[in-house]
Amino acid sequence: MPTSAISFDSRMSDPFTTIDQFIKGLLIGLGLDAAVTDIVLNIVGAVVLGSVVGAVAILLIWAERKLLARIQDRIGPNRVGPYGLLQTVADALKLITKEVLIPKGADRYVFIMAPMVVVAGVIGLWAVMPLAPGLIGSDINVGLLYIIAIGAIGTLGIIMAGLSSNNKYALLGAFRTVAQMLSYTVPLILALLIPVMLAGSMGMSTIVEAQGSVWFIFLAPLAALIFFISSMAEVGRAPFDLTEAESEIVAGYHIEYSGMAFGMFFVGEFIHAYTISALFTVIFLGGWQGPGVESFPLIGFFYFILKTSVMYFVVIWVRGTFPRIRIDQMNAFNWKFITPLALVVFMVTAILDKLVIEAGFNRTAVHLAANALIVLGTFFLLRAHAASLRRRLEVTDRPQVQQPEAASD
Amino acid sequence: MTVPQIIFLATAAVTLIAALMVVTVPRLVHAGLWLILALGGIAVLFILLENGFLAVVQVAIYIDAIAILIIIAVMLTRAVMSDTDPQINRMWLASALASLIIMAGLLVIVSQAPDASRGPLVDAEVGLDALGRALVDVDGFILPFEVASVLLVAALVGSIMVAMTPTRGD
Amino acid sequence: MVPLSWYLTLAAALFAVGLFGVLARRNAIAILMGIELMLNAVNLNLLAFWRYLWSDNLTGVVFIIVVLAVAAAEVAVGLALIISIYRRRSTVVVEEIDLLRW
Amino acid sequence: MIETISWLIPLPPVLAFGLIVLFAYRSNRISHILGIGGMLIAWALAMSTFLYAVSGGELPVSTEIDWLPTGDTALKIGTWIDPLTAVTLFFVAWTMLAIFVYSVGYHNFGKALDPKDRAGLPPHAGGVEPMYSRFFAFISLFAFGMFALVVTDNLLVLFVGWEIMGLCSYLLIGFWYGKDSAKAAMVKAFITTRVGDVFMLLGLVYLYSLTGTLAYSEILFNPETLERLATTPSVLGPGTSAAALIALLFFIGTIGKSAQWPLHTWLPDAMEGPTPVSAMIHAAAMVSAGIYLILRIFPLITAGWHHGEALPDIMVFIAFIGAFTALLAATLAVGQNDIKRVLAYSTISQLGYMVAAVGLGAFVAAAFHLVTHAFFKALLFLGSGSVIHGVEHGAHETGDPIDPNDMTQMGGLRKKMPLTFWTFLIGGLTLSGFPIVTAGFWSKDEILAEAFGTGHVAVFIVLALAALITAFYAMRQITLTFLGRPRSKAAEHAPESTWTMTVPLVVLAIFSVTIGWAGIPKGFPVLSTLVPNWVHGFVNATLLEPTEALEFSPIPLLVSVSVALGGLLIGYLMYRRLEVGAPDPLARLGRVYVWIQNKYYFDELYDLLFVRPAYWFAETIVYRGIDRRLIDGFLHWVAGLTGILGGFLRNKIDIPIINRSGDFIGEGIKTAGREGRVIQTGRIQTYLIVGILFAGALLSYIFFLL
Repeated sequence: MPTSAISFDSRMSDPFTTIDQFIKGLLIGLGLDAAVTDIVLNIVGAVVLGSVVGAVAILLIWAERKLLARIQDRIGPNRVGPYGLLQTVADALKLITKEVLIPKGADRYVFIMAPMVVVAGVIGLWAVMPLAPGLIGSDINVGLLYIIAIGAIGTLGIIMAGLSSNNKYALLGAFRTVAQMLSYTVPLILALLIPVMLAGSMGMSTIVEAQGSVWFIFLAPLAALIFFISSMAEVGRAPFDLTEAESEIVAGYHIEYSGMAFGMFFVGEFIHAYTISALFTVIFLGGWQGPGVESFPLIGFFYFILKTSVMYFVVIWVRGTFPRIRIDQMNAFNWKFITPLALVVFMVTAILDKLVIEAGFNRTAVHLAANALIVLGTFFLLRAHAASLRRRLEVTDRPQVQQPEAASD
Repeated sequence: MTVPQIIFLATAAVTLIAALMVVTVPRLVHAGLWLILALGGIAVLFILLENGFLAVVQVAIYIDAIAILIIIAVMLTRAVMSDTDPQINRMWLASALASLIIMAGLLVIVSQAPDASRGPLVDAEVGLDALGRALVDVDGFILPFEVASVLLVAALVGSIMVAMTPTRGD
Repeated sequence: MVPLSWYLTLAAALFAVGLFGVLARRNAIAILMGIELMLNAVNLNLLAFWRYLWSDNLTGVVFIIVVLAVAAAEVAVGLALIISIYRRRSTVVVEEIDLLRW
Repeated sequence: MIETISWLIPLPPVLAFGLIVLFAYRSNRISHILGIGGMLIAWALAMSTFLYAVSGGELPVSTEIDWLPTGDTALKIGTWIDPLTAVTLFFVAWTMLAIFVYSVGYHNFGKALDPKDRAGLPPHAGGVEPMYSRFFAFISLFAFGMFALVVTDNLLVLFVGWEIMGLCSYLLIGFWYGKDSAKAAMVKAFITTRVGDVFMLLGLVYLYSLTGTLAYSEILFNPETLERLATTPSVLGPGTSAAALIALLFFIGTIGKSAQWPLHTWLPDAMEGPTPVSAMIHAAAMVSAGIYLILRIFPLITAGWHHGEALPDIMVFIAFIGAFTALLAATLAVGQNDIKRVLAYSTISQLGYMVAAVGLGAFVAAAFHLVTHAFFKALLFLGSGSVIHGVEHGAHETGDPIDPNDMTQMGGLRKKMPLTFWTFLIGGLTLSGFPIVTAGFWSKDEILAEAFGTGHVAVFIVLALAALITAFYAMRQITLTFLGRPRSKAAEHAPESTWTMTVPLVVLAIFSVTIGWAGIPKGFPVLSTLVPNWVHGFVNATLLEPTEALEFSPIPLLVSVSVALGGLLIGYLMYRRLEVGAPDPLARLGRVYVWIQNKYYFDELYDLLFVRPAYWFAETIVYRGIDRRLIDGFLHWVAGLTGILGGFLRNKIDIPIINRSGDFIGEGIKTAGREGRVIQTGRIQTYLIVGILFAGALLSYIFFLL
C-alpha cells in the first residue's frame, strides 16, 4: 500500500487532520519513532476503513431486500428486529456457524483463497475514495488508474473459484464472468478517461475538487451513462447477472461454496455494487461537494453518503425492473454499440476540451450540446439499422417465387 | 536495518520464492497464480522505488491482463497435458547450469560496478505531468510511444487472425 | 536506505530463474511465463537505475512503458499461436511441435 | 503568320495517319472523318498560302530551323513559299481533297461488309472495303509526303517526301495484295522508281559535296553558286560541267518518278491499285513530284544558258526524252482496251510534254501544263473509276462475268451515268486540247508555241503528232465508253454513282475548264484583251532570270487546233458504231497493232536484259557458287572440327574428371548432412542452452583469462 499517509496540507480547521495530528502526537509521546508511527497509523486506518465497509454491507443487504420487495409488491424482511433490521445479522450468524464444504478433487488452497481475493479487491478500492474534504485513505495522483487496476483483481478471484471447484458449472460461470468483465473494461476505461480529461488529473480528490462549480454529469452525461452501464456489467448485477444465471448454469462460479465462504462472495457483490455507486458519485456527482462544505468539512461526508445511497437506490431499481439479457446480446451490446459510442464520445470530448479551455457556462453548454448531438446521431443510426434489418427480414420472409433481381437489392 | 530495507528484503524473498515456484511447480494453474504473486512483488518494489504510476500500471497490465490471459490459456489447453506428466525436460540440469552461469556473470558485473552501493537520489518523483508531456512531445518520446501503439494494434489484429477458428472453406 | 546493488542482485536472480523456466519447461505456456519473469527482471533493473542514477531523465520510465507494450503484444500473439497450434495438433509441448524437423 | 501556316501545311495529314493507325482503325467512320478532316485543314492552310501569294504578298517566304547537326554546320529544315510552290499547292490541295472525298463513295462507305470479302482483295459486289481505315491512313501519309515535298526549302527534305511517296505508292498499288498481279505491280513500281532514286541520291551527294548545302536559297537562287557550278568541270571529264551532271542525275530521278522512257513501264501496271490511288499517283502527287523536281532545279539545268542561245547538251537530252516519251506513250495508248491503261499511257505522254517543255527552257509552259494536267487527269481517272464502279455494280446485278475495265464491253453509258459522262467528256476534251474552252488547249498550245517559236521544229512536229494521236485516243475512249449502244448486260444496268463520287468530278470539271483562262497567251485574238495572261507573270517571278514571253504566232495555234479537232473527229468516226465482238478497227494496221498491244515489248526486253541476268546471277553465282560451296563448305568444316573437339573434351575430360569430382563433393556433403543432422534437435531450448554455455565460456575466457 502507498507509503504517503493522510494528506497533511489540509487547513487547520479540518477536523480529520486535527484528529490525525492528535493521535500522532499521542503515539510519539508514548515513545514511538515517527516512521513507525506513520506505518501504524496507516495500518489502523486501513483496518478501520475495511471494517466499516464490511459492516455497511449488512445494512446494504437489508436495504436491498426491502426495496426489492417493495418493487415486487411484497413487504420483505420484517420479523427480526425493528423493520427487520437484524435479518441480515441473523443470516450472517447462520452462515458463519455452517461448515465450509470443500469438494473432493478441489484445489484446496485456491478454493479457500478465492472469496478472500474477491472481497479484498473490492475493499481495496476504498483506499483512494475521497470521503470528505481531507478524508481519503491515500491521495495518490493515479487514483483512477488504481481503481481500474485493483477493480480487476476481483476477476482473478472468480477465476480461482471457477478453476478450483472441480465443477463444470463453476468453470463455465467463471469463463462467462471473465469474458464479461474483460470486455466491459474497455468502455469503462474509455468512459473514465473523459472525467480525467475534464479534471486534468487522475487523482480522486482533484477530480472532486474540479467539480466545485459544475458536476461532470452535466458536462459528460453520455460518459456517465456508459460508465454506469459498464460498471453494472463489471459487478455482474442485473441485468448483467448472467454469470450466476440460475436457469442456465445453476449458480455460476460459486456453486460449490457454502457457509461463510459463500457469504464472502455474497457480501463482496453487495459491497462492489455500493463501491460502484460511490465511484459514480465521486467521478460524476461531485463527491462530497455541496453547499456549506467550505466552512464545515464534516458535512461533505454526509453529502457523499447521501449521493452514494441515491445511486445505490438506482442500482437496485434497475435490478428490480430489468430482465436478464442473453450472453450474445451482452457481447454484441458491448462491442458493437457501447465501445464505439464510448470512442466517439471520447474523441469529441478530447477535441472540445482542447478548444474550450476556460471553465464556465460556455464550456458546459458546448459539452452538453456535443453530447446531445451524439445522442441524436446514434438514434438515427440505430433507426437506419433497424430499417435495413426489417427490410432484410421482409425479403427473406417472402415466399419461394423469388425474382432474380430481388437478390441484388 | 531500516524500515525500507525490511520491506525490501521481505518483498524480494516473496518475489524470488514465487518466481521459483513458477518455474518448478507441476500444476500450470498454480504456476500462473505464483506468477501473479511474483508480479505483485515487483509492483511493490516499484512503489519502493517511488514510482506509484508504474506500480499501478504493472498491476493493471501484468496482473489484470497478462496473467489472466495466461491462466485462461492454461485452462483452454489443460486437456492435453495432465499434471502428472513431467513438466521439466531432460536437459533441466544443463538449463540450471546455464542459468547459474548467467546469474554468476551478472553478479560479477554488479559487484564490479562503481555505483553499486550508492543510495537513491534525493530529488526524486518526476511528476506524472512531465511523463505525459514527454510521451507526446516531439522532442521527447513520441516515436517510441507511437511505435508501441502501432505494435499493440498489430499484435491485436495478428493474434485475432492467428487464433480465429478456421472457416469451412479453409 | 536500500543500496542499488540489492535491486540489481534481485533482478539478476529473477532473470536467472526466468531463464531456467524458459530453458527447462516443456509446456509452451510455461515458457511464456518464464519470459515474463525475465522481462520483469529487466524492468526492475531499469527502474532501479532510473531511481538511483538518472531520476531527472525520463528515458528509463519510457523504456519500461515500451517493454510493457512489447510484453503485452508478445503474450497476445504468443498465446494466439499456442492456441492455434493446440487446435491443429492437440499439443502444447514444445518437443512435440516438430513438423519442420528433419 | 504565313510562316507558321507554311510549317503547318503537311502536319494534319500525318497526324490523321497516326491517329487512324493507332486508335481509330476499328471505326470506318472515324477513320475517314480523321482522314478527310486532316486533308481539309491542310487544304485550308494551302489555300490561305496560295491566296497570300496571289494577292501580292511578299515572295519568297522562307523559314528554317536547325535539324541535324553535322559537325560545324547543321542540316536545316524549313519552308519555302514562292510562286511555283503556291501554284503546286493549289492544284495538289484541290485534287487531293477531291480524291479523299471520292474515296468514301468509291469504297462503298455505309454498305454492310460482304461476308465473302477478304482483306487484300477487292470487294466482290457493293460491300464496304474491308481495309477501309487502312486506305485512309495510307493516303493521308501520301498527302503528307507530297505536302512536305512541296513546302520544303531544301532538297534533302524534298528527297524524304519523295521517298515517303515512293513507299505509299508501293503500299497502295499493292493495296489488294491478295491479287498476284497487284503484288507484281507493287514490286515493279517500287524497284523501277528506285533506279531513278539512286541516281537522284547520287546527285544530292554530289551537290552537297560541292556546295556544302542543299537549301534552295543557297543553290538555286544564288547566282554565284550557279555560276561556279556551271563553270566547274564535272568528274566525268572536262567537257561537262558539274551543274549539268547534277541536273542529269536529278533528271534520272524524274525519269523514274514521272515514268519517262525508258523507265515508264511501271506506271501502266500501277493501275492495279484502287482508282483513287491511280488518280493520286497520276495527277495529284507522285508523277507531279517528278515534274516539280525538274521545275524546281530549273536554274540548275539552265545554269550558264541564257534565253535565245543554243541549247546545251543536257537540255537537248531532256527535250529529246520528253518528246520521244510523249509520242511513244501516245501511240501505246491507242491500242489499249483497259479504260485505266489508256489514261495511264496518256499520263506518260502528257508528262513527256512537260519534260520537253523544260528541255526547251519553257518554264512557265511546263508549270502551266502541270497544273491543268493535274486537274483534268484527276478528273479522268475519277471518272473512269466511277464508270468501273457502275459497270461492276451492273455486272454483279446481272451476273455478267465481264472485266469492268474493258471498254469494248461498255458503250451507251451516256444515258445511265449522265453526270459521269459530261464530266468525263470535259476531261477528255481538255486532254485533247479542244480549242478555246478547255484548259488543256491553252497549256498544250503554249508548249507547241514554245517549241515552234524557239525554232526546234523537230520537237514541234513530234509533239504535234503526239497531240493528234492524243485527241484520237481520247475520243476513242469516250466513244467506246459512253456513246453508241451498250455492248454488254453489265453496261446496260450500270447505275450512276453516289454524290460523294460525283461532286468531286464536278468540282474538277469546273477547274479543268476555267484554269486555262489564266494562261491565254499575249496577242491571242480577242480573248487576250479580255483576260490578261496572269500565269506567265506570276510563275515567272519564281526565277531569278525570267523567261521571256514569245511573240504570238498563228502557225502553232492553227496546227494545234487542227490536230485536236482532227484527232477527235477520226476517233468518233472510227468507233461510234463498234458492235459487240467486232475487232478493233485499228487491227487493220496489222503487225504495228500487235506491237502496240504488247507495248513494244519493253517489258520483255527488260526481262531479257535485267531480270533474267539478275536471276541467273543470283542462282548460279551467288547461291550455288558462293553460298553453297564457299560459305557452307567452310561452315561444315568448322562444324565437323568442333564436333571432334567436343567429343574429345566430353569423353576424356568432362566425364572422368569434372563429373566425378563434382559427384564426390555432392555425395560427401549429403553424407555429412545425413550424419550431422542429428545435432539439429529442432528445440530452441537446446540451442539456447548450448548458446548460453558457449557464450558464458567465451565471456569468462575474455573476462578472467585475458
